[in-house]
Amino acid sequence: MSTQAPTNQVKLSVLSLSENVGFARLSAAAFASQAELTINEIEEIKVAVSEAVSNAVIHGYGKLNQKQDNYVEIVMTLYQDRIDFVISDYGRGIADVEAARQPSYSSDPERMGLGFVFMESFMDSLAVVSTLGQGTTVTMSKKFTAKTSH
Amino acid sequence: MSTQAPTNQVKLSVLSLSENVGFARLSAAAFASQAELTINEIEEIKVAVSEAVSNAVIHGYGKLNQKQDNYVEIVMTLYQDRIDFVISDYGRGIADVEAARQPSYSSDPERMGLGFVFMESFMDSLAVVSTLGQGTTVTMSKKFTAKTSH
Amino acid sequence: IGEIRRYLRDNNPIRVSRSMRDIAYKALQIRDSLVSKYSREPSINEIAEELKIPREEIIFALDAIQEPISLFEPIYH
Ligand SMILES: Nc1ncnc2c1ncn2[C@@H]1O[C@H](COP(=O)(O)OP(=O)(O)O)[C@@H](O)[C@H]1O
Ligand SMILES: Nc1ncnc2c1ncn2[C@@H]1O[C@H](COP(=O)(O)OP(=O)(O)O)[C@@H](O)[C@H]1O
Ligand SMILES: [Mg+2]
Ligand SMILES: [Mg+2]
Repeated sequence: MSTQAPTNQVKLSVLSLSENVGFARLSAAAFASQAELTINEIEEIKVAVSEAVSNAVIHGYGKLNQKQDNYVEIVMTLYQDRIDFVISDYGRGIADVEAARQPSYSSDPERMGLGFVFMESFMDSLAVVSTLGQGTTVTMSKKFTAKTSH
Repeated sequence: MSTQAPTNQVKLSVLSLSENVGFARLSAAAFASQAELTINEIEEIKVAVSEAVSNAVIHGYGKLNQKQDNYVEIVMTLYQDRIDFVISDYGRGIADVEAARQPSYSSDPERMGLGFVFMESFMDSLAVVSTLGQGTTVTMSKKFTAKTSH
Repeated sequence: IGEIRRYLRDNNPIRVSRSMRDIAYKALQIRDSLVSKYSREPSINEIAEELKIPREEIIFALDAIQEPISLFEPIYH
């Protein structure tokens, strides 16, 4: 990560509800639209952010879903040549992050286990930090070419 | 205000930059689209939220704009039959709220002074609480007819 | 107020309004014409400038015309 100063930042804190996956997805697209990104790149960001937020809702909080103060946080920061998205939950955490990131790995037999694979392939970097019983933080970055004056 | 439990809530915290007025506007529309509102009513919410957020950026922080930690907060809460929007800044505050809410009143001769008028006419309630030197909180509510099962 | 009222004419309770659909299709058309003009994908800002519509409106419209559940998100059960 470079040390350049951010040019913009917004933070979202959303209740852990599946309705808010769509909300976060659209908000991420709106924030990303400030950057010189194409429609396709914005679609990729939407998929990656949806996957991370839905993981927080489904796996992070899961049945804890109903608890009033289960929030998922999404911090979006714009730099001159990249946007960072940091998605955090304070839910159950992941025992083995390496294993969880493998294609087709899912703790739920009904799911595809492709969330992390999509995040990794659609973004330019992905870092996952998790502590059992404390929660998970996913940091993703998307690069772009800074606008040239024209 | 009723005491019913909220069915959803999201909180945004955005740097005081004019780019984030459009961001907040779209986020408000995305959140409001969870409720049984017409497209027309969602447009009204977009106008009201934009006016409140742009007031925070322009008047609340104004020249203080560049300071790194000037954030505008937007809390959106969905209830069974209404949505509340609370927009807060920690900027200079308003000396005389009554006067500021009058149609055509503006402290800036280049502006129209219709922001509060729009908020009031497009929403079902508007409350403005402000302390000089500490900031301003605008609370607006939009009612709707609760969804009937279908 | 008249200007804004006019802007708010759409009183349709349907989720995707006619005007949103129009914005989305126009954005995709302009993208195609900018692709042939510049021989590269235009940014959303370039499309917004061309259309003279705020970029957030384009984002919202494009999102609205998508399938509500994408292949990537088998999450809603
Ligand atoms: N935020 C999270 N909290 C707890 N566990 C998680 C979280 N995100 C992912 N996981 C674990 O990692 C696995 C793989 O995630 P993913 O690749 O998105 O696949 P899927 O969601 O389809 O299971 C999940 O099945 C789950 O066990
Ligand atoms: N968040 C705020 N912080 C400080 N002053 C404010 C704020 N919001 C509104 N005001 C004051 O109230 C006046 C009226 O606001 P408004 O009706 O939106 O008109 P305008 O923004 O066109 O001036 C502003 O000119 C400003 O003096
Ligand atoms: Mg997943
Ligand atoms: Mg104003």
